[in-house]
Amino acid sequence: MKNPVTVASGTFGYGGEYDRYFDVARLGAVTTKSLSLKPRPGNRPPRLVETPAGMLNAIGLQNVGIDAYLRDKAPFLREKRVPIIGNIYGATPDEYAELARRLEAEDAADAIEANLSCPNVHDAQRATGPVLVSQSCEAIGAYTRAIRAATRLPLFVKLTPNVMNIQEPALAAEEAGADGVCLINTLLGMAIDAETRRPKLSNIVGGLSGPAIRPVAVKMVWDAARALRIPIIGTGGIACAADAIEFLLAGATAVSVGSMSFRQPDAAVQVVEGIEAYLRRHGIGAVTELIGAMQV
Amino acid sequence: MKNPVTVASGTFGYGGEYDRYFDVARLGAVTTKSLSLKPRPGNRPPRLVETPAGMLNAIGLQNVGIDAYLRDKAPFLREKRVPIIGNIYGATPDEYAELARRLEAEDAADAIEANLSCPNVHDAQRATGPVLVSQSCEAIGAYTRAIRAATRLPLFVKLTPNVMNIQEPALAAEEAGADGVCLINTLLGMAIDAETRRPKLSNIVGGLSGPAIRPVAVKMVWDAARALRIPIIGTGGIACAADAIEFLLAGATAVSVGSMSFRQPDAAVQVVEGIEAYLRRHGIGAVTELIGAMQV
Amino acid sequence: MAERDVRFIHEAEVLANDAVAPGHLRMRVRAEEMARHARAGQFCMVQTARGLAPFLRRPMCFERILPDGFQLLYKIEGEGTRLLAEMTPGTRLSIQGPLGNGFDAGPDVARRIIVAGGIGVAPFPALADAILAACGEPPEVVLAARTRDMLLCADLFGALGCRVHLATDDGSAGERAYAAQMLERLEPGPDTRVYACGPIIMMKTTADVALAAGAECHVSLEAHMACGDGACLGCVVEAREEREGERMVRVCVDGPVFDARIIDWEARDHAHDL
Amino acid sequence: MAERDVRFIHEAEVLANDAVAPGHLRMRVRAEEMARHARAGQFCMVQTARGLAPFLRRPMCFERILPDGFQLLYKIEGEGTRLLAEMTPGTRLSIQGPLGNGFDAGPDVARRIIVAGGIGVAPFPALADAILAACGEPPEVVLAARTRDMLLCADLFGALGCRVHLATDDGSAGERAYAAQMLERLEPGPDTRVYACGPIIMMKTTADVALAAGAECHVSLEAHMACGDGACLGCVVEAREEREGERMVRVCVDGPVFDARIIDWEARDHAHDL
Ligand SMILES: Cc1cc2nc3c(=O)[nH]c(=O)nc-3n(C[C@H](O)[C@H](O)[C@H](O)COP(=O)(O)OP(=O)(O)OC[C@H]3O[C@@H](n4cnc5c(N)ncnc54)[C@H](O)[C@@H]3O)c2cc1C
Ligand SMILES: Cc1cc2nc3c(=O)[nH]c(=O)nc-3n(C[C@H](O)[C@H](O)[C@H](O)COP(=O)(O)OP(=O)(O)OC[C@H]3O[C@@H](n4cnc5c(N)ncnc54)[C@H](O)[C@@H]3O)c2cc1C
Ligand SMILES: Cc1cc2nc3c(=O)[nH]c(=O)nc-3n(C[C@H](O)[C@H](O)[C@H](O)COP(=O)(O)O)c2cc1C
Ligand SMILES: Cc1cc2nc3c(=O)[nH]c(=O)nc-3n(C[C@H](O)[C@H](O)[C@H](O)COP(=O)(O)O)c2cc1C
Ligand code: FES
Ligand code: FES
Repeated sequence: MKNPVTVASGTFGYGGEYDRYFDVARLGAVTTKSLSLKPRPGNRPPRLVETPAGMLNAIGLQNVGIDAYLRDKAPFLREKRVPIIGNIYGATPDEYAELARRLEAEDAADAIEANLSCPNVHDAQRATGPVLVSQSCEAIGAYTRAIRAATRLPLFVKLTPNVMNIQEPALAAEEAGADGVCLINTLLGMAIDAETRRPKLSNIVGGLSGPAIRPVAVKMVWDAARALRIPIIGTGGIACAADAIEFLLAGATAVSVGSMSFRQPDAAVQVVEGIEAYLRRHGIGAVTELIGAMQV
Repeated sequence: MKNPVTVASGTFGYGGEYDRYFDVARLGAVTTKSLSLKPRPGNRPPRLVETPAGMLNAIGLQNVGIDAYLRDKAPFLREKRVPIIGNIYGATPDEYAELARRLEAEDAADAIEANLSCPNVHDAQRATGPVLVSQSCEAIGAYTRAIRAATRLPLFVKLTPNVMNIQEPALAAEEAGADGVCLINTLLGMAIDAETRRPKLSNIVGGLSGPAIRPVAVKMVWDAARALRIPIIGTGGIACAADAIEFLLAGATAVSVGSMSFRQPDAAVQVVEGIEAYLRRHGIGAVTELIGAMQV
Repeated sequence: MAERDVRFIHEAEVLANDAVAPGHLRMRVRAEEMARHARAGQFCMVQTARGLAPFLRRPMCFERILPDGFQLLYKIEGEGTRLLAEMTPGTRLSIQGPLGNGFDAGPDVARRIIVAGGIGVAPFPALADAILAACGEPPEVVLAARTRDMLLCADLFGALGCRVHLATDDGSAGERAYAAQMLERLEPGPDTRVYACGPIIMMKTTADVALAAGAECHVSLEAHMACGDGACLGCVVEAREEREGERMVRVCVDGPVFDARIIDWEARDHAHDL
Repeated sequence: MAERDVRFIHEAEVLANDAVAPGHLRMRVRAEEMARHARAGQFCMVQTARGLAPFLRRPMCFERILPDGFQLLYKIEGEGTRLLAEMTPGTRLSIQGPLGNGFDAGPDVARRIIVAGGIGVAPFPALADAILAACGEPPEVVLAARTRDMLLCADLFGALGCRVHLATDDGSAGERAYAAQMLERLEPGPDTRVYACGPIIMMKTTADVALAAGAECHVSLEAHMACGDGACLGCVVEAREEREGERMVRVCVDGPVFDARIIDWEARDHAHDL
């Protein structure tokens, strides 16, 4: 990666959507929407609702499926020569392994990000226990090992913030052979319309993202960084370069810009440029000098 | 309570601070800042930082102590004839019990709210495991039973959202004899100044509050309401009557207005009036009809 | 519904922003480059606050495409539109677009009828302009609203030479009738294209009348949007059948204008009302 | 530092908002009732956005208290003040106040010297007005800033008849000296009251000079604030000693004006810079 900035899975489509606003090759990498073996229709609408300085989504991992990705989407990114982080979602460890294998075999990703933390695909209405894979260290271990065995590509595991102590799932991923973790996926949340007295999302529960959650994400990255030896991709509410630098200082090696791209389609490239300007202004030679450099 | 609206501990001082803006007797109850046996100086400044649609605080439970409260603060609220929810904080179950006993003995509270969830008093910088009392069901049980044995006042236990499944601590409180739970205290978070590369709070870590966290709080109330028989005071990001109604529909019996009072000092009374207007507009006879009335 | 691939983010200037009916305003913004590339039926996403709340942009279609920008017509619905309504001339407004497919204004049919319900009229002055330019004659217009006050743009259509048929639910102006009933009386035929925008039930009934008569019916839909660009998959509506393996269509890029036949109106009814 | 107990939340109207130096603006707002109750050295909390971000109000002292409102003088620092700077006349601005204790402008001392550093000058025109009214003569003024451009309000003090001593760090206007050095040259004595506001280091050194000369020194401090009303305990600074069992004093209600002797300046240095 020529710079430490990518985009968060699901907030940037398959890359082409935003190439109308800026040259996506200026990003360190493009992270794809979660890909599954078969196309997924996703949840019924309404799937999104705005919240203060953020949003809830319950897309439900609608995606074109791995075949259509390989056929229709990957060539564009390859032509752009921008590194691809292929984000994958499966119902079982085998499905994940198969997805990783295909991405590697067809040279359609430079790294794998395993989404073990989507809040919108389980029957999240009723469930309250450890329903997400990444709410169980054992499950993280099993899934990570399966994917690890299937690919030599760098493997990042994406974790949920809905745990008591983020160090535990992060260590579980590290121990099972992940090359890094991505923190954080969305926080579980919901919203109810006072007038109709119905949930605002058809799925009732959704995932909270956007600047609103940034302080939570920074804390989790800082916690994880003190326990891990592997790198962290920091994600959650990044709106500008200063926010991205906050994650680097907390211990992230790279960052991804998520929901902010909706508000400002060129947000990610503005972060790239803002970090460059910051390094110049502070006379810092390499962005790596910022990683974990918060002065306590 | 003549209406289901109170204020969140620590955001309304001891009540008198806001009586210059509106008659605090119009509230269902006033909840005090957390009281401890001895006065506490709190953390060193800076203690607050603004975040998108919210704020982080690390006050560290600065308070005048129970003696000064009984002498200087309670008489004002008693004269106002507004019900008092005495929020208490201690280092041990015994301290909590003693605080509850004194509040009852001196008739300086109509209900007790035990703050088992303040993120700002432990050495939260280093800690990541179950450091808050309400991150451990056993500790919740022990503390709750101690306070329960010390007072006949209604007892509410205030819980942290930093758990994987809020039903567990909520049930632990119920089983130990609590009359209700208060959900939620602040979410753990932090912020770093990109320019100085130092944490923005002297305590490094703080608690995130304000509208930003409302979707998380509503989800937790909804989860807890499906497990509990005792009432819930819903708290977290309430800015207006529609937000309060959201919590009632999710299953809260009462609500408290917190950080929004900082932005809009009369926010709590506006919520009282807004709920009344809503009931009239919808021809609803009693606010209790709204509790848990979300239509799935 | 041709391909579009230019996009702009303009810091546009608000030139005017005035009430046109209770709770309804018309805003004029300067945004030259975007205007040069915009078509009737497309829309833009406007930022309603410079701070981060409201967080998402709001979709607004072009009421009229002007040489130097746009006219927007909007209804105060919630916080975002309330903030828009407070903007004074000179304010800078970030707008993103042009987005969406737009209307087919071509002369390939003999007769064109616009059917607008309430604020659903917003995209139609631009369409009337486009039809006049493309076909040399103005469309017919059915303008329906709850009350007389809410009949917007009638004079504007009149000035273009359109035959305008007014209807109100309470009979306070024009006929006491629903939009679909009015359309029925105009006797659309196989060589007619009906353009409809308004409340879901009004679009559905209008489509029923049009399709029963063998006419085409193009509807402009609404949905909550985050990106406006096809990336978030938040704005989908359910289609009657799968197209290329997908049953969900995105209002922002596959629409907002759809052939009424592909929409699963029953699913729309079940989905929460917008 | 008398007791104050009236508070207002006004939807004030912005009457003017103009640049006075690079990155500095002066805003005039109409807020009649609040102005009638306000005193020099008090402040208000202004809402910088109608949406929920920025969430907290921003503290701003009264540069001048007018019959129908206030003049505010401010520096663009971050997002909130940037949004303030974008406000055009006619904008409604929610302001809350008057807050804080205010300056003691009384005639109980023989000589009064204002020492202002940079934007720290903001509360002093109102103080000069109050001193002139209470004592019949204007205060002396030391006005220090980094460069000539940043010497604000000099004409204003001049018009009140103040003797104004200018100093800049770079010598681009007045003396090339620091505020405390300028004060030293004015030889304050035991019957002098010095009022200081500016960067921490400037207030500390000014206080050192004043106190060494036996003069009183009143400083106006800044702190991040949430409530402005003594409720949140967010704005505390450390005092040298406990007062009534508490070592923390709240800038919003115990200040913003403090006797320099009670402040623990070392702790202020350790606290992160504002
Ligand atoms: C393609 C398109 C074109 C539109 N053109 C116009 C127009 O020209 N004039 C006009 O008055 N309105 C138009 N609308 C509807 C307009 O976008 C909503 O009224 C507006 O977003 C409401 O925002 P709010 O903050 O005032 O309301 P709130 O209810 O506070 O909004 C909360 C959230 O719900 C969303 N939302 C609420 N109502 C709608 C809706 N009907 N459609 C989509 N999202 C909604 C908002 O975008 C926001 O994310 C259009 C919608 C779409 C999809
Ligand atoms: C009693 C008092 C009176 C003041 N009077 C004036 C005045 O008349 N003119 C003027 O230009 N400035 C004044 N200030 C400072 C002014 O409040 C800050 O510059 C302003 O809050 C910065 O907000 P921002 O959003 O632009 O900056 P940001 O840095 O984006 O603000 C982020 C957060 O930090 C807080 N903050 C940042 N800097 C300060 C600061 N120096 N003091 C307090 N909080 C800060 C903000 O309130 C906000 O919560 C005063 C401060 C206090 C406490
Ligand atoms: C609309 C939407 C769709 C998302 N889809 C995915 C997804 O498919 N896979 C995934 O791993 N994360 C998904 N996420 C989570 C984001 O990648 C990111 O972790 C989260 O939004 C927090 O970052 P942000 O606050 O910057 O948006 C999605 C988020 C949003 C808002
Ligand atoms: C400045 C501040 C101080 C607080 N102090 C306390 C406290 O002393 N005891 C307590 O139980 N909760 C305390 N809280 C938490 C609030 O009571 C409330 O649970 C939390 O802020 C969420 O509500 P809100 O989003 O409406 O502010 C404090 C919150 C803030 C912002
Ligand atoms: S609004 Fe994002 S896909 Fe349509
Ligand atoms: S700002 Fe809240 S106590 Fe001072």
